[in-house]
Amino acid sequence: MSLLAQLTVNGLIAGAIYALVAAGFSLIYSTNKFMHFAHGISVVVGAYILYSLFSLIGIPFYLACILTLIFSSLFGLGTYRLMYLPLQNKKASNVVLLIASIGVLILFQNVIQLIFGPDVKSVGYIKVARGLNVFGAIITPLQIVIILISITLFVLLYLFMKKSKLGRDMRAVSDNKELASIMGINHKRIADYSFIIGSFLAGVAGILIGLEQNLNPTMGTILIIKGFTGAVIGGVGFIPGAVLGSFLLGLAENFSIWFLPSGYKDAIAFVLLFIFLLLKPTGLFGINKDVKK
Amino acid sequence: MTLKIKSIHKNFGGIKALDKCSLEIKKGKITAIIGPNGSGKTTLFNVISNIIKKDKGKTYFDGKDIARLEDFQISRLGISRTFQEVRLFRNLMIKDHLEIALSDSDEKLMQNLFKKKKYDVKKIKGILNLVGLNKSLDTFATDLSYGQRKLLDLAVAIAKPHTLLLLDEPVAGVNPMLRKDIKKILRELNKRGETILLIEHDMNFVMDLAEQIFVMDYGRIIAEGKPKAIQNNPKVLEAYLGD
Amino acid sequence: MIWPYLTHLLILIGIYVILTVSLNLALGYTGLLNLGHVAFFGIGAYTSALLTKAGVPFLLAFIIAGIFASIFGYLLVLATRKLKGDYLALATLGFSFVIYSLMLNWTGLTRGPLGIPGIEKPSFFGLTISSTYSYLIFVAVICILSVFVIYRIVKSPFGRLLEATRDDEMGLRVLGKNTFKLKYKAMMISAFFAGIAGSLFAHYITYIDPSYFTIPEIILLLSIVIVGGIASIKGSIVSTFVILLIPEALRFLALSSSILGPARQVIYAMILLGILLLRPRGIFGRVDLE
Amino acid sequence: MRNLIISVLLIGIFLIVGCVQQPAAETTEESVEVVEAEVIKVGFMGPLSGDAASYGESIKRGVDLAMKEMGLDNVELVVEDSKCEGKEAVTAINKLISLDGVVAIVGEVCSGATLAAAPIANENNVPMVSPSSTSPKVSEQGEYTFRTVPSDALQGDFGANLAYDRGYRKLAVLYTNEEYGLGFNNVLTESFAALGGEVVASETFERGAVDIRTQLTKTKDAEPDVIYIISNSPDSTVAALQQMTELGIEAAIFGSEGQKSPAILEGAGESAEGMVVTAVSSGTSGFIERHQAEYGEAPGPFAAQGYDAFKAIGLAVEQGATTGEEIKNALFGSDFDGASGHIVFDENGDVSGNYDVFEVQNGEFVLTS
Repeated sequence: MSLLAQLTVNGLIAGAIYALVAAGFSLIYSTNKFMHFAHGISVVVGAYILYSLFSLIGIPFYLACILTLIFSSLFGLGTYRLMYLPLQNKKASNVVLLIASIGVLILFQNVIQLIFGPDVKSVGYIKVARGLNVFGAIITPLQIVIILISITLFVLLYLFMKKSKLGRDMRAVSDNKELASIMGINHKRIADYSFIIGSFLAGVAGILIGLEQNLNPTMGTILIIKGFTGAVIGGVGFIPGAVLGSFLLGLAENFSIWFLPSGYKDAIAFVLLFIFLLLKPTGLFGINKDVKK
Repeated sequence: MTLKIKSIHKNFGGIKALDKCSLEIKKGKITAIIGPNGSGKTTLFNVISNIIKKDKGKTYFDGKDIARLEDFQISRLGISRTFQEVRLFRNLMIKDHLEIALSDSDEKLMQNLFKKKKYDVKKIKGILNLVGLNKSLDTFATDLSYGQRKLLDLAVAIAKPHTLLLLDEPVAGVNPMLRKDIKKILRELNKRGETILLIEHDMNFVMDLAEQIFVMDYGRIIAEGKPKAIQNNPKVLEAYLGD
Repeated sequence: MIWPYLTHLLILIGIYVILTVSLNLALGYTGLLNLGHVAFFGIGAYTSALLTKAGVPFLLAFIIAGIFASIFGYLLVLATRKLKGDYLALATLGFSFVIYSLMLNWTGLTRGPLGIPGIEKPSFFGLTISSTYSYLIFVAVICILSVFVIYRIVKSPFGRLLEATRDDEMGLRVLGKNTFKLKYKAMMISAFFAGIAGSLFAHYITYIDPSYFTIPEIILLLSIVIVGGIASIKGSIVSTFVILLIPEALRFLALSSSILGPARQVIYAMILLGILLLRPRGIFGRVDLE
Repeated sequence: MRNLIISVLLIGIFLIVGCVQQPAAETTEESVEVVEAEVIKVGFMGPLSGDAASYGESIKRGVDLAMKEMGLDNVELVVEDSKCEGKEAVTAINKLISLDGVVAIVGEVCSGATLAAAPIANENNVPMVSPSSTSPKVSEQGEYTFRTVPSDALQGDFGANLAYDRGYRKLAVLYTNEEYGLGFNNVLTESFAALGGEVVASETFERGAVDIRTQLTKTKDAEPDVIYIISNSPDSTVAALQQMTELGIEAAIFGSEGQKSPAILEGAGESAEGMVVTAVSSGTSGFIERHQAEYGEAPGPFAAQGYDAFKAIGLAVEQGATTGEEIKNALFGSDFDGASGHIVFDENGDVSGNYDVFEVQNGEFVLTS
C-alpha cells in the first residue's frame, strides 16, 4: 500500500463528495447572489427519500433514484418559492436570506429526526467490502463511480454554462439582474431553473452520499460547510470551479493531516478558505467582480 | 494650485484606457475635458484621485508627486471630486452629508465620544442656497429626485475644503432648466476664484463655460485650446462624428 | 421559586445583549459583515479563565480579556482590508473556525476538548460575587455601561462616519476620511465588548470548552442582530430577549419526551422564519445594507 | 432619545429583579418546600436532539423502566433536553431546580455537560446522578455529584490490560476529539505503555465526522495489531468500521462501551464482526429480558446505568428522604443489586468498575467473560 497513492485517493474521494454538494450550491449562489445554506438539507432530504423509497417501501433502486431526483428538485424549488421569493419581494438583504436559509436547514434537520429518529440508517444497496487495489491505493467501486460522476459533472456544468441558452441567461442574470431583464430574460424564471437544477444536483449528491456513507439527520451541516468552502476556493463566479475547488480542499485536508495531528483536519479547510479569500478572493477561477472596494 | 499630469498610461486587459496623457490645469480657470463615451475621461479622474493605480506616468499637485498617496490623502490635499453616477450615503440625511464634508477630523474617537452630533447650520444653509437646493435638512438622500441628488452631490463637493474641484459630468441626465442653473453656479464659484476641472460630453454646455478645453479620444488627448479653436478643429469633429 | 431560574436567564440575556449590541456596532453601523464575533467572545472567555487560574486578580484579567480580543479585532480588519460584502463574511467565518481549532487542538494552553473547569467566581475590592443574584447585578451594571458607551459612540460624529462607511465607503474616502482607521477602530471596540462578555460568561458558567464558541453560537448571534434590525441598538436588545426566551417558553410545552428535542427545534425554526417573513428588515430595522 | 429610554428601561429590570428578590428569596424558600412535600419531583437531563440523541433516548428508556417497576406514586419525572452541551445543561438544571423544584436529577449524559452543571447542583444541594459521564474529572465535582458508571480511569486501565493479556503489543487508538474521547485515550495509552506495550498511533476525529480514511491510513501505516475505538458519536464509529473494511485493515478491533449500541451494529453490518467491546455491564439477564419485554429491543448504551441511577434515587425516596440533602445522604448509604451490577457509591460518588467483555458475533453483542 503506497502511502502517497492512498492519500491522493482519500483526497479525491473526499473532494468528489464535497464537489457533488458544491456544484449545486455554486450554481444557486452565482445566479441568486446569496448563500443557500439549506442546500445541505436538500442533499439529506434526497438521501432520506432514497432510503424510504428503496429500503423501506422496496421500490426498485433505479426507479427510486429517479423519484428521489424529482423530489429533491421540487424541495429546492419549494424552498425558493415559499421562503426566499417572498423575502426578496420585500427587499430583504442577502444577510437576511442567509439567516432564512439556516432556519430552513435547522427546520428540516429536525423534521427528519422526528420522522426517522436520530439513529444511523443505511441504504444497504451496496455491501461494504474490501476495496480494489488501484496503483497501490485501495478504493471501492462506488468511490470510483463518485469520482467519475464528479468529473463529468465538471464537464457538464462547463458546457451548460458556456453553451446552453439557459446557462448563458443564468450568467447574464448573475452578472447584472436589471440589464438581463431589460434584454427580455425573466430573472424569476431563471432563478426557478437555478433552484431546480441546483437541487437536482443535491439529489444526485444525496443518492451517492447515501450509498457511500450512512444517513443521519445532522450530516447536512457538515456537508454544506465543506461544500461551500470548496465552492469559494474554486471561485464562486465560475460554477465548474466549485468542483475543482472541492477536489483541492479534499486533497489539502488529507495531505495536511498526514504531518499535522488529525485534530486539525477541519481547521485546515478553514485556514485554506481564509488564505484563499485574502490572496485570491475570487477563488482560483472566479471573475474579479465586486470583490474589492 | 497647479495640477500637472505627465504621459499617463493605463490599460485594462488589451484596451488602452489612457495612452500618453498629459495636461496642466491653471489656477482660477474653468477647464473642461470633452470626448466621446469611453475615451478615458473618467479613468483619468480616477487615476488623479488614485482610485485606480496608473501603469506609467507622473501626477503632480502643487508640485508634489501624489502618485503614491492613498485616495483619502489626495483628497485631504484639497482635491474635491464627484463621480459619474451620483454617490450619496443611502441612510443619511442632507445635513449629515454636508456636516461630514465640512469637518476634517471626526475620526478621533475619544474626543468625540461624548459630543452630540453638531451641525453648522449656517454654513450648511449657505451652501445649499448656493446650489439652489431648498429641502429640509432632515430629508434622507434616498427621498430626493435625480436632479436634487445631483445638486446635493455638488453641494457636498463644494462643502469639502478644497482648492480644486473635479466634476465628472455634472449635468448628465439633467433637464435643460436645471442645466442652466448649474452653469450659473459654476460661473459663480469661478468668480469666487475656484479652479474647476469638469468632464462633459455635451459640447455646447462646455463651449461658453470653459476657458481651456482638452479633447480626448481612445485614451489620448487629441486637441487642446480655447473653445473657439476647438470648435472648428477637424480632428475634434472627426472624433465626435465618427469617421 | 421562579426567581433563581429567571435570574439565570437574565444573566445570560445580559451577556448576550453586550454581545449583540457590540456585533451591531460592527455589522449594522459600520457595514462589516462579521461572522467572527464569536471568536472574540471565545478569546475573552479563555483569556480571563486562564489568567485567573494563573493567579491574576479578576478585574485585571477582565480588562485584559477585552484588550486581547480587540487586538485580534484589529488583526482581522488588517487581514481582510481588501474584502467586502459576502467575501468579508466568508473570511471572518474562516477566522472564527481557525480560532475554534486552536482552542480545540492547542491542548498545552487550553487543555483542548477537556476544557477549563472550576473557573473561580469574580472577586474584587474584597467582595466576592458568589450568589447568582449578586452576579446578576454585576452583569446588569456592566451591560448598562456597555450599551451606554456603544450608544454614545453611535450617536457621536464618529458614529456618523461609521454609518457613512457602511453606506458608501468610496464616497467617504473621497471626502478625505481614512475609512480603514474608522473600520479597525469600530472592530476593536466591538471586539473589546465581546471579550469582556466572554469573561463574564466564563466566570458565571465556571466551565468552558471549545464547543461553546462554534457554529450554533455564530448563527444565534447573527439571527438576534438580523431579527432585531441592523443598526438599531434597541432592536438588538429586544431581539436578544425574544430569541433567548422562545426556547425557554417551549420548555413548558407539554410534549412527550420522545419527540421533545426535535419538536422544540422545529417550532424555534418556524418562529425565526415567521419573524423574518413578517419583518425582513428586522423588528426595528430601518437600514438596508447594500 | 426615545431609543435610549426604552433600552435603559429594558435593562433596568435586571436591577430590580436582582435587588428586590434577594432578601425576599431567603424567607420564602422554606415555606414553599413544605407545601410540595407530597409530590417529589426528579429531573432527567440528557440529549434528546442532536447527534448524541440516541444515547439520551436509550438511557431514558432505562429510567422509565425503573420508574415503572418501582411504582412510586409520589415521584414525578421532569424531562429536559440539554443536547449534551454545557450551556444548555446549565440552563436546564437551573430550570429544573428552581422552577420545577426537583430534589434529585438523573443526568447529564455527556461528561462536558455534567461538568458545567455540577457546580449548580452542589450550590443548590441537589444530588445529580449521571448514568454515562465517565470522564475522570467528574469525581472531583463535590459531594452532590454521583454516577452509576465507572470513571474512565478504571475502564481505560481495564481495556489496556484486556488487550495486553490477549497478546497484542502494538496499540493504535482512534478517539473523538472531545472530553470523553481524550480522557479515555490518555488513561488507555498510559496503562498500555506501563504494561510494556507500544502505542503506535493515536488518531482523533471530530464528533459526527464520517470521513476517517486518512486517520485510518495513518493507523494502517503504523501496523498496529489492535485498534481501540473510543467514540460517543455512533455515526462516526460506523463510518470508521466500514472504512476499515474498505482499506483492508487486518488488526483486531476493540471498542469502549460507547460502541456497544444496536445502531452501530445495524449501521456497520459485517464490518463490526469480531469487534471486542469493553463495556460497563449492560445489565443482568433479568434486566435485559424485562427491557426486551417492555420495549421489544435489547437495552441500548447506558440503559442499565440509567435504570440504576433512578433506582438509587427511588430507594432514597422510599426510605423517606424528601429534600436534596436527605437524598444525597441516603445515596451515600445505597447498597443494592442494580441492573448494571452492585451499586455502592464511594466518597466521590463513583461506583467500582466491573466490566463485561462482549464480542460481536454474527450481528449481536455476545458476552464472552
